[in-house]
Amino acid sequence: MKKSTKTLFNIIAVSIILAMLIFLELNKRKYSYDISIIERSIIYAVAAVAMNLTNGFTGLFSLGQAGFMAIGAYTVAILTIPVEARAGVFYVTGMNEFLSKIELPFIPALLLGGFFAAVLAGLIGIPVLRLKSDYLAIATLGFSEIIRSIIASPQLNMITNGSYGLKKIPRFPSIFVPMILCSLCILIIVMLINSSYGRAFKAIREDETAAEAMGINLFRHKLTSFMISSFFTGIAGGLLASYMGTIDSGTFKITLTYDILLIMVLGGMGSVTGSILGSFLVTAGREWLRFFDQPLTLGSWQVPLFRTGFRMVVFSILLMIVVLFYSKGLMGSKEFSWEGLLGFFKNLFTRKQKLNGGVSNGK
Amino acid sequence: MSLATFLQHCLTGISLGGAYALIAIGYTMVYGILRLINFAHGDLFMIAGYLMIFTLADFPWYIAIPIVLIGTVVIGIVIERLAYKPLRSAPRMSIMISAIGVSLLLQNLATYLFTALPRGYPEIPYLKRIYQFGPLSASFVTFLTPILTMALVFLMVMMINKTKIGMAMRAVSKDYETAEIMGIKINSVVSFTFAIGSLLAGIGSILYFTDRMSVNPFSGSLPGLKCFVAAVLGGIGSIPGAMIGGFILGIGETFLVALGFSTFSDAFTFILLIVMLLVKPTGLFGEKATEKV
Amino acid sequence: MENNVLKLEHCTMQFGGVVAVDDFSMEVNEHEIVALIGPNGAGKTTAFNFVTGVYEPTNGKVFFHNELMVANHPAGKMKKLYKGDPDQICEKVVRKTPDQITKMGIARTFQNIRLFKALTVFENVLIAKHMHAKSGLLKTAMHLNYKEEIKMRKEAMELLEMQNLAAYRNDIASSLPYGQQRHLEIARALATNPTLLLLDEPAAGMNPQETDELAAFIKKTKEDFNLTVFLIEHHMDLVMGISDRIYVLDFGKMIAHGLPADIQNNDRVIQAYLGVEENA
Amino acid sequence: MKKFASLFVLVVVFAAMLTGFAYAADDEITIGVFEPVTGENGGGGFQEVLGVRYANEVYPTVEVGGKTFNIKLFEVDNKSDKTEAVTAAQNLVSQGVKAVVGSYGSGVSIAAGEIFAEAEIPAMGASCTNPQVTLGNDYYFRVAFLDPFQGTVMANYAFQNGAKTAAVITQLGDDYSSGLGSFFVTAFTKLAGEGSVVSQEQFQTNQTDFKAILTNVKAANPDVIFAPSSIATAPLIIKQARELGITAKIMGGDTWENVTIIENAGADAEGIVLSTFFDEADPATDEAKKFVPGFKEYLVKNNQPDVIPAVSALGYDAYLAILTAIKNADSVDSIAIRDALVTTEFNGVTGQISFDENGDAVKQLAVIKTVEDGAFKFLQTVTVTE
Repeated sequence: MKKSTKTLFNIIAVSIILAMLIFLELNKRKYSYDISIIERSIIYAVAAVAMNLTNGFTGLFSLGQAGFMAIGAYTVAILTIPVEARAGVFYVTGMNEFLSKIELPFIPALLLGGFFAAVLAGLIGIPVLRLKSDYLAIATLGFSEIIRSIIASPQLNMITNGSYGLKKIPRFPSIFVPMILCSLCILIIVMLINSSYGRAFKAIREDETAAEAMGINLFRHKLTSFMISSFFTGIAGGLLASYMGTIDSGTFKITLTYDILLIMVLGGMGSVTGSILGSFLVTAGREWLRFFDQPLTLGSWQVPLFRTGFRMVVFSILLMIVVLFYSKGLMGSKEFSWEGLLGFFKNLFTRKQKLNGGVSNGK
Repeated sequence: MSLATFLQHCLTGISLGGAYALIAIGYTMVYGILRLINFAHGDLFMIAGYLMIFTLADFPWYIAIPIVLIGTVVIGIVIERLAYKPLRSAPRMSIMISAIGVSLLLQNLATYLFTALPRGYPEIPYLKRIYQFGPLSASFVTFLTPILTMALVFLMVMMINKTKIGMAMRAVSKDYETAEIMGIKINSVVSFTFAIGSLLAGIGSILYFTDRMSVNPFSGSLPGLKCFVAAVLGGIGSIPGAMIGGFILGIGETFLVALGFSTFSDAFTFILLIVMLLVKPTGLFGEKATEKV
Repeated sequence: MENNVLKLEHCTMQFGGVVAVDDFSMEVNEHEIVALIGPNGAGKTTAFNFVTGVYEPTNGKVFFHNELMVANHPAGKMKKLYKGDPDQICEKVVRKTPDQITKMGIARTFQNIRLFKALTVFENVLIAKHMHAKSGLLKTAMHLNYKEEIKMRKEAMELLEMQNLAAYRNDIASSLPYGQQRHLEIARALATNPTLLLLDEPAAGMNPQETDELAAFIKKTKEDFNLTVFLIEHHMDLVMGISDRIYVLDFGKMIAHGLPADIQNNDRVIQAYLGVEENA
Repeated sequence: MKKFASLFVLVVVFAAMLTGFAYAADDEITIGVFEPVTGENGGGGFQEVLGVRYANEVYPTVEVGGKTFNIKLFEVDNKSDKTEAVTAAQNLVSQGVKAVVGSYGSGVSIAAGEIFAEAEIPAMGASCTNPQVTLGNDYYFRVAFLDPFQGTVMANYAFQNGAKTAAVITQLGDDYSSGLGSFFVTAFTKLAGEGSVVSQEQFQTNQTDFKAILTNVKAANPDVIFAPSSIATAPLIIKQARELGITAKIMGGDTWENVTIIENAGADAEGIVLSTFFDEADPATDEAKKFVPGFKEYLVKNNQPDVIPAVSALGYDAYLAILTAIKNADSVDSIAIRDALVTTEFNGVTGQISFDENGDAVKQLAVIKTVEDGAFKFLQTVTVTE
């Protein structure tokens, strides 16, 4: 495909998306459900792309997403809740004197949240990343539980409001805010992946011993990858706080990590566009599959199985199917390209023909 | 803290530790052989709990217990066959993700079938009888758990060191490919490992839930994680290590709560893990493995 | 001071009570091809890995261009178990990780080829250039290091062309034929700009014709890049054909060293290899 | 196998396409039901939904401006999870619901509150008792009493029955449990003096072993134990306390009025005390007299035990409150309904209900119940006026 055609396609795609966003923004109320799904998808996409950086590109199995998101979310929440609303939020114990006067604009708070997440990642990474990466999985998983119980602890009531959670976090003024921020985050990660450092990460994923023999300092690069990933996970957490408006420690349970993991696996480990696609599919699919939870009657026949909880069963079966039979996910380690898309449709068409031919020949 | 309170805490800690130990053994064995953190192990333990609720409703306890144990073993093997075996040559991360998937599936399936509300765990006669020793009070199961655990660990160690299948298991855990070349049937060894692990999880489940009296779809996940940590503490691959790790966690956690730090009782587990990895990455009883280049 | 590139001094490796390498000393001079041979289990891979940084010797020193690179002495439990000469115990402890060793100018290949399988041929070589990059993380991530990036790409491309691998540059490494994978691995090692090249059984799995080609290739590469080469190998004809000097290990002990012709006629070597040299 | 897998995916996609095309006719108004039916509070949430569904069955229509509107319920599951709650609430907003009923559990209600307020849709909380739900939110109302009130009621009850010391056990990270616990502590300290709360313990979500906590409680030897907690944990605390030989009276909050607790705690549940909103044996209003037999029948029809949970009664009342407000407003506009709610007064199942300036039901009366012979039994009513 010619470069000019590609540019044209890109421009068309971007303008369609923009037009769609403007349309949604203008009809906010009617489409608030769709807007909220899009916002949530794109925030999860940042977390999934960040997870992909460690898990898909560097080959480290980290499961601390929920913990890092919690750090980012609480940083943003504590620093951006309007000062005048704080007395009402910290209604049980009041807020720490010093903190109660500090209010930051959204973006600096977000960056600070990412920064704290990265620092904590460093603290875990330094002891653990020298070892086999299996331990990273369990250490990060454990860490995110620790963070959750520390946030909820009564000792921190004056800072995190302990068990009572935080509310009145300023919400996004329009869909463009999360859209632009998330796109920026993903863009930065993509640029990193395509740089010399990104190649070093991939080398580590492919073969640690060989990478080391290429002069790549394993520990330093693993730590770099893990910390950058945690930084963006923290940012995703901060965005989530603003998206939700209220957070508490229960928001950041292990299931959140598993959600992100599912998105990454479904999209394909090692594919950024896969993660983004996966994020939209999972988030929207989750809502879309809600009907599984409602009793369904076709005509007069009451469909069995359809009742509360069935959706999550279907969901986990889908995950297992992807893992077992389509282990590469939707995109494998490939990225989206127009050629790929055209190829996909062509393939679909020719395969159908083949299939038809095959049936007649076979009989 | 008075002596009576102290002793009561000790009793609680040792009993909890015993149940942890039984689950930890399952982790350590599977990890030893497949290098897989079997995230679904804790959920298998939960499923065993539900199995008991339903079998004990229809059968007397002496029939129900074998049924539950056999059922747990069968489910364990089925999980291995369906979810792990097809991925044996896939990257390690895929198989761990598969394990997480199974864990999620079991939890959601349990929520769907039995609702999120906790179910009361039936009382097995004798186990729940309460004994009083002066100010101490505990049910029979509290005393039984650590003793049974130690007996089972002893049996397991004997089996691994003295029997043919035990030798095969050791061989597979040392070098997978070579063991295969030597004519060891990898599949049966792996299945056997899962069977043993599941059996212990089943026994652990009876002891644990009898003591705690209710099961919900998530009651396996956190104990599961903690037990993996116990296995790492003891040195992954080592069965006595897993037992010691289980006891350390159980007792440590109980005393942390006793001293008023319940907020950090879960954190304790994982801080212990990180400290251990810093000081002695191979765990208390683990052997150092060097990678062949 | 001697002008050697690599020098091992009194290196001993003990696993528990088993001595794998026993008081082994050797040196490799500038612009030489030196081979280390020995029957299976002789300890040659272990000795080789003292230089690559994969193993630390229980006792002994390794110098690179007269700079102390590795040094160790028995510690902990090993103090009691140590069976080597107590007079030769070295005092200092110097540890270098494999990546630091590579940065010093020692490149290596692996016995069982270890390419970055899922990456392209070009990427495989380009990765080796990463360690020389001077731009920081932020600059690199923002693609502000384009001058350096262009230079890295140019150098990698030149290397591929010299190795006749340019035609495969966009192929996935694992899709290359076996012989080409070996070439690629050597090319990748050369991309780190080494002065010393370590080859770990480079002819493993090759047929005689391929082996001959490899011998010529190694010689040519040595000249082209002004290298010193140290290899361990099984194939006698390769070793005899290209080596300037040969060291022979058996049961951890050095039993002979000298020119290929001398080694070929050394009785102890023939004994150790009994039956093996007939294949050669 | 792979074929089966693909088939499964196809079936899911196909099934998804088949459903979900429902359009509201213009003589229909939709009321959103915002409840958890899965997750931690799934059990209680479902009982509340049943109350709302039954109310809808009893009052399926409303007359506005001489025109009869069918009331359609649109149920969303907030999964007891705040993140899900945000999306679920947005779903209700874009469905164009005129008002919302729910939710069980204060956390999700707080999370959704901002969204309903932004969309100017009035929401009627049924059993969410945390003050933060309605505080500073003009669109959130509720028919339940509040935790400060409930905590005070229980403290009063304990004190009046001779308790001089108390222990409090709460769940970390749970605003209901922690909040109620702290209100109890404040109230009890006021009544029985400084230091009368001899032990305060916390436990983790999903914790199942309370023996360490309870050993501490036992050592402190309180007269009563107040342990507000979810249905999931309550039986565990009760049973383990009795196993450790603790004989003190164990008390809980409104969540405890659920037969699951009696089923799971068995004989140990005898004698526990809890506060609640409603007592089926003593219907307070005409509405209640009608409701009790009708709803029992409805429960049986839905394969539920025929004991009326208080949350179902509240769900019924919440629906009734919205219905009354629509009538009073004589409009189906959500802002008009909200304005009407401020002055709405009606006789619900749980008593006469009107709303104060925060939108909270004005209730001075709580029902105290105990468990006797495996069933909840009315003990007394406690009135607190501040």
